[in-house]
Amino acid sequence: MERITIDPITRLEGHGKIEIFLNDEGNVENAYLQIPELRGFEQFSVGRPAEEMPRITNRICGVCPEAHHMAATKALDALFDVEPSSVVKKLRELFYSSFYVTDHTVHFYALGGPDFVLGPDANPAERNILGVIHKVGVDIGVQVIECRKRNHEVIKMLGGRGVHPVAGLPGGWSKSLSEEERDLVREYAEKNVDFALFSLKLFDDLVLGNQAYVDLILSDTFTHETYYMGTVDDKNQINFYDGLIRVTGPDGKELVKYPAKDYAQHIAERVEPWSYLKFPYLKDVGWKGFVDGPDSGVYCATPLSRLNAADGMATPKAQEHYERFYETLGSKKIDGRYSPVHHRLATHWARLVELLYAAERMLELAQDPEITDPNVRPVVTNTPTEGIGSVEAPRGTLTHHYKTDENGILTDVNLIVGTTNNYAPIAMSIKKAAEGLIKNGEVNQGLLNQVEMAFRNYDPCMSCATHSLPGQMPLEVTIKDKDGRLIKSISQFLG
Amino acid sequence: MTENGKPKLAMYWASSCGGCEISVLNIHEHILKVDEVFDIAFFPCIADFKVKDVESYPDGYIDVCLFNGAIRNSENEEMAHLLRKKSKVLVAFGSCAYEGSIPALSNLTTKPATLDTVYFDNPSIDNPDRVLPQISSQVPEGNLTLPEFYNTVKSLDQVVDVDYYLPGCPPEPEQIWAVLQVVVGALTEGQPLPPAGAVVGAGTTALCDECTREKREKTIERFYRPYEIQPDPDQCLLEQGIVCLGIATRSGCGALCPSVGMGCRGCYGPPEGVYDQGAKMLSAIASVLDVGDESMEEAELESLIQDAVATIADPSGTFYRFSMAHSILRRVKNGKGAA
Amino acid sequence: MTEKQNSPAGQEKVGVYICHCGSNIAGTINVDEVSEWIKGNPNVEVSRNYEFMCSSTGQELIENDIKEKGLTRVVVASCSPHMHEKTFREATERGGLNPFLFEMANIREHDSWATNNKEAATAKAKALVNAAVERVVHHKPLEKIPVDIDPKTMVVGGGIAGITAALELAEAGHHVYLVEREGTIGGHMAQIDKTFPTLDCSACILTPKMVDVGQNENITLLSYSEVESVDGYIGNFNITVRKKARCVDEELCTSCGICEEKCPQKVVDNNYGAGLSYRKAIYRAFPQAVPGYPVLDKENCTYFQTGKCKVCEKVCPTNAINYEQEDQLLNFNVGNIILATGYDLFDARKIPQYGYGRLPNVFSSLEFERMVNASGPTGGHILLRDGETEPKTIAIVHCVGSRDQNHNEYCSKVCCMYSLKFAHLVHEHLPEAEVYNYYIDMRTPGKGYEEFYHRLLKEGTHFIRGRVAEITDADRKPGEEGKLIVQSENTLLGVQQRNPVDMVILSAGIEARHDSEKVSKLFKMGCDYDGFFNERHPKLAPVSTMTDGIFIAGACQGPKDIPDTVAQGGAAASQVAKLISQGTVMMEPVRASIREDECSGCRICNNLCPYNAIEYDEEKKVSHVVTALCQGCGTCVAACPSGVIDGAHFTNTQILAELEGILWDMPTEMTVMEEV
Amino acid sequence: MSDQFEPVIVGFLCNWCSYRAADLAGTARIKYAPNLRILRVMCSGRVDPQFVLQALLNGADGVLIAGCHPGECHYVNGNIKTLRRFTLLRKTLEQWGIEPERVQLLWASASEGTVLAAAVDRMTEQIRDLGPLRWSQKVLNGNGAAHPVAEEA
Repeated sequence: MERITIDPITRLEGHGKIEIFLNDEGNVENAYLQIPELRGFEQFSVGRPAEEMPRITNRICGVCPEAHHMAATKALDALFDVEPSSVVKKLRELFYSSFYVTDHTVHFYALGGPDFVLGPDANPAERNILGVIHKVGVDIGVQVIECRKRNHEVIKMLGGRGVHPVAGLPGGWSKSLSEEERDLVREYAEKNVDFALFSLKLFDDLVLGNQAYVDLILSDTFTHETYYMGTVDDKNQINFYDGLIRVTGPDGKELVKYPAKDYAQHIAERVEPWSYLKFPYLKDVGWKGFVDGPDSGVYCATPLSRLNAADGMATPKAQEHYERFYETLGSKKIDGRYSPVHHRLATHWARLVELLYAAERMLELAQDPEITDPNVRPVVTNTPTEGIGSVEAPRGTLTHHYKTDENGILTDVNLIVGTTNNYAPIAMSIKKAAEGLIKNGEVNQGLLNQVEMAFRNYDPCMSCATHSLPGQMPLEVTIKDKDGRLIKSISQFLG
Repeated sequence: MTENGKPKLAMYWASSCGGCEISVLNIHEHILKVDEVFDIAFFPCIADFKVKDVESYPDGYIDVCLFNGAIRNSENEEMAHLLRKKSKVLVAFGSCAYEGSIPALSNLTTKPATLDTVYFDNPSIDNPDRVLPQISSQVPEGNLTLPEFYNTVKSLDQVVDVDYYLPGCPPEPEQIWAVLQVVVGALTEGQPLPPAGAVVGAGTTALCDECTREKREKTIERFYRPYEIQPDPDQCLLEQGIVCLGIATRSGCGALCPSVGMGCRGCYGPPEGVYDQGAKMLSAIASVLDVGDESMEEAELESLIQDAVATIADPSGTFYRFSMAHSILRRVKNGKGAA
Repeated sequence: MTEKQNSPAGQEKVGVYICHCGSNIAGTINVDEVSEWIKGNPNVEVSRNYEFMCSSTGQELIENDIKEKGLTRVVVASCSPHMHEKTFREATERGGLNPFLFEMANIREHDSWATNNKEAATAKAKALVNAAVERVVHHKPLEKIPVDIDPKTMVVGGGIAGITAALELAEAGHHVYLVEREGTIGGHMAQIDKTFPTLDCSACILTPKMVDVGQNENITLLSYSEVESVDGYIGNFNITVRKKARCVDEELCTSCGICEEKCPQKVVDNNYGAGLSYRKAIYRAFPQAVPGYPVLDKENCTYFQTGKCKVCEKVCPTNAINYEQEDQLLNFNVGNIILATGYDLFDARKIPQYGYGRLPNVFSSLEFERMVNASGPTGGHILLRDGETEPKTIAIVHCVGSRDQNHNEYCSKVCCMYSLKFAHLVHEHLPEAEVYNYYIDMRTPGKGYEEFYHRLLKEGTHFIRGRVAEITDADRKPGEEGKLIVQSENTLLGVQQRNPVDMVILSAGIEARHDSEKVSKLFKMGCDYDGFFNERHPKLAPVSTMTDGIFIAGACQGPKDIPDTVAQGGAAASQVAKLISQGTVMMEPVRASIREDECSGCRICNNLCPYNAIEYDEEKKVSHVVTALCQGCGTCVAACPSGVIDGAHFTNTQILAELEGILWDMPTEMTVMEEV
Repeated sequence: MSDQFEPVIVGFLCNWCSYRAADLAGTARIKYAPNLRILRVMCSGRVDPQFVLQALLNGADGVLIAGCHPGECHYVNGNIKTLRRFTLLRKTLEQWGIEPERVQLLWASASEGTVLAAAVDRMTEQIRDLGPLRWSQKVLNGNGAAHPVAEEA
């Protein structure tokens, strides 16, 4: 049997590796996405004081440390059984919204953007953020950099540090917001809203204006009918910071809606000998392997998933774009809800809708009169026992689960991180893309673009999942014959 | 130097979180300058290169390699050796490469304990056949391999020689930019580099030097967990009983954590004169523990001190939060650290 | 820190000298093997072994090698540095090297004398010698630190020891502050009637000296005073003394004694009078008290208790009485301190079976002293508690509270002699009376002491060898009615005896002052388990302490009789006089110092120093060490979290090099094996 | 010497009490285990915890810190600081799985040669029962040691 190794840089590179096996006809027999790294946070966090977890687990991922910091902080609220005051909640969500703006921006322009801005067939060497800048103009590049800059300034102001924030406390937050700071944050939030609208316009012009791209988005190669997960508020609208976890089916019907503390009743993780990363699936449906459809417990937790799992957006402008998103992609309203969009490449668009929501939400909070209340650090005296906290990380629902002794020293820690949710779907998308393109052993340059796009729309954060950088994997495909002799080698940069 | 006269820059992550790369991006507009001055020779996070390319380079082809991430598995170690061979200047970039950082908390436990917890004991696990990831495993279609997960996390200088250390988890962007400017100056205008083995992009004194909080004589009767107390906004946190590693941590970040009311956790590593950050921290705060005096009965004295020490939760995980791999003993004798 | 500490080969030229100490070392350690082996150390230039390194020829070996072979460092492996470090440092210096470029390996006390296992001893010697070599390579030349000596001295305690020391110094022309807790100086000796073995009158030899003290202008006598605080160090102590209010203006008082005479309030005199006599509420312990001013005892003064009386004020011809007088705090500097705080007498009540306090006719030795004293309560007559009956039979019990597992294990040294003195005094006052001395061993070391014992044997004292088990008034046999029965074993006859007597005298032992531990802390020096102050060396430095500039004399150091006490008072005085005449002392340069440019100003070290030698500079925001105050313990060095405090001669590098060297045989290279 | 395991114990003894106690033990010809190797420090308060860890890394099977009894410290209370540090160090070493018998604190005054000798004998036996520590070989066994890239990698 022939095999194709899609190996990030080579076997030595640490962070993700694809193996495609061809049958004797030279068609795809099977494909594996291997995650070759483990760091063991769930074990070495045991014995540590629980309150340190926001400052320990953010090191799981330097790309979205804010998400881990926040999930850990919420787990501490539950662990110590303290309800944060409303100002604390608002302060945290303000911080978190700012983070969302910068994170989604980076993905769209640096990671996802190149596919569309430069086109799937562009020269791989050009296919990076610098390429984008050259194409759309330096001023836009500067805007992107400015956007990151101002939001990281807010993150540092409220979280203490630009990367790996420290301010989270059980029931509280160590840093309050002064009036001067609020004025700055408000100004930045307004810029963010403008920037989000600008980005959506850019997507309109570059992608929706291009029939070839639209066809690509709607093509079967990039379609999977799975379950979708997302966090929603009491109106079933998307919320990143807090709410109930809602799962909807391929048909759009709600499967279940549960509080984070019940996660273990609904999620289970499988182990495969060929990967260090675990495969979560929906217990309520069951594991049927790497397949989609209503009978398979495989689910997806991405911007697209959140839109599909929700009834709408909590801010006006975002809601407009939400509706336009479904209308444009031909979704129908069934009893008041849009039927789900299954086209994976639409995730990029969904991400921009979320970008707008995050910016609007940030502005709302920055204008909140209560936001500058200095009382944000309560003294906590409760005896800790067990606590579960979750947030919507940009790359999926993130859950932290702690148990401690009476001194608050951790005895058990379980973490289900964003990208892990999507491990199975990503593997499936890769396989499908490969099947679509590899016929009778014929492999062409297009394969890599397709696989790459199938892969990247998830914005898979292997930092979160396995601790490498998000999806930015130079791919190399080597095709060997039965005797392992090299037939063909193609490579290009992924992301 | 290369044909176009631009110095070759490489940046690589081993067992890391990517925060170092993000911090590099956080030099914001300067990143364009970096792109202008350097020729990227290897930078998985922003450009397309393969280890094959690196292997094909002549030794010392790369002028500066910023290596971040700890040595967690066999792959990390092999990459470290390759990049050492190919680089003129190898920089241990960030706390992980310098001293193990958070991943090295793993040295307080063991490989078997880790595998058990991750793959067998978690509440959400579904692993009836007790499957564990294997270095080599058979699937119907063929054989799949994985790198070896080590029992002990190592710092970069424990597997190869390191020219410079750039501390911080992650290093602060201003410090990164300052160091890059020095490197550029050295490579382009032949300005002198710091002495080999130096810690760059940081101060030499302890963090208190940068901390604006008011410091008095230290007498501490007991310690408080950060949620047990509302600290005075202007006074030294340690004096208020909040464990702050600033006294035993190298300056350079600008005392960010204390400025938002949280004790320093020591991510910049020990100051110039100290090797084992944890031991020094331990020695210092135990010394100023203001309980017991020479007039007491030995038994009474001991129990009083016991009680006060008991208010320090998890000394190993706190004093060695970032420096475990680079501490004198490097790891625990067995898994007790996690118990 | 984990780097190899030993410096590169040949960087220093070290001479290593292994001492045989006769067979003390060579008998157990293979010195040839060790000196041969150490040649393998890259820094060793010369390695010899010699029979007695401390001999002049041994020292010449070192001097010559330094001169001829150009040694830069010296290591001697022999006895404890406490024995000969000074010797060899001087030899090193004579050779032309800084004396601190020397290191000593203790292979005698710590090795050859501690084991019979020759192989192990030799291996250990190698480790210790190698450690010394690795260490000495990192030694730095150091200069001793000169400190000026303030010629004034404080003597604490106005007993015979303190009086002697004070007078010796004062007569040599040096100023002395003599601090006495009681209203008068004199101490225990003033309570004694006669002194053994010469039987001369205690008062007759003591009071002239007391008067001298009172009159010597070089002596500032601070009676009824106690030391509050002691700061500083040798040559420069700062003292604070509390002068308690005696309610008498010393400027006006003429010591006429009328107030005492007219005072209506009688008080049992438990102190000087041993509870047998009375004093007044305003009183002098005894007529010859120095100073002569009385002390008003507020607890017993009618005016202070009831608000009425004021008799003393009325009768005082010079209006010296001042009820409002308050304690004064006096502050002064001295260069040296002599502690002569004396002893407490063992309280015989602690041994209930002897019945003291319960059986009226059981007397303490102090009570008896007062009784036989002509100026005492009975005018020198020996009477039973009823105050009229003369005892016909008297038992004197030695070793009360001494040589006793349950109380003090040590021998109080003076009890045998004063018990003999008592026996003699009984014979003198009551020729008819029978005297029985119960002793365990008769201890009479001292000039004329044994002769005195023989004299008592001739005087017909009955000596019974055996510890008294019990003293009871429960008669069992005829002849015991109304008597005190002394129950004991006669170990010479091997029989139990019941001996009915009229009077029993308990010869109580000597104990450290009840507050000696507090005092030793106040003066930052040690005291032993029994509470007696620790001398620097039991033989060679009996009146010095571990703290430079503080000396001890008399019974505060351990039980002593008067001649020894006086001798120590003189010895302490001459130690101080020596320092005063030197003018300056050179102090060990083992001191801490802070590299201020690297100090973060965290202030961890600030209050670690018991000598307050570390100061914080508010301007520079850094700390620094006041060298003269630093005693070199190194506690701050170990504590400094920035590692910017250096401990001279005990630097991290030196200690870690020594550590590396002492573990030379431990494999440290790591096995290169893949872990699984 | 017999084949039984002979522990190597490093002793940090204070100059004024414990070092003299060891001198006295020798002068009094008290025989005790030759397994203790003594370093002199002026005060037990000089013992930096780094020294203890370094001794263990360098191969010692145990470390003894000895000083004056509380209240008898030549430097008033240096030994109190030692006790505070030791208490915290022991708690830390426990987390590292290092048996408490391996690192001990002893009070021995200058007159307690017997106490010191007995303590050394006791500690030697305790560690003999625990077996060798020999950290770099037995615990680190290759971790942190640089070694060449495996060829086939």
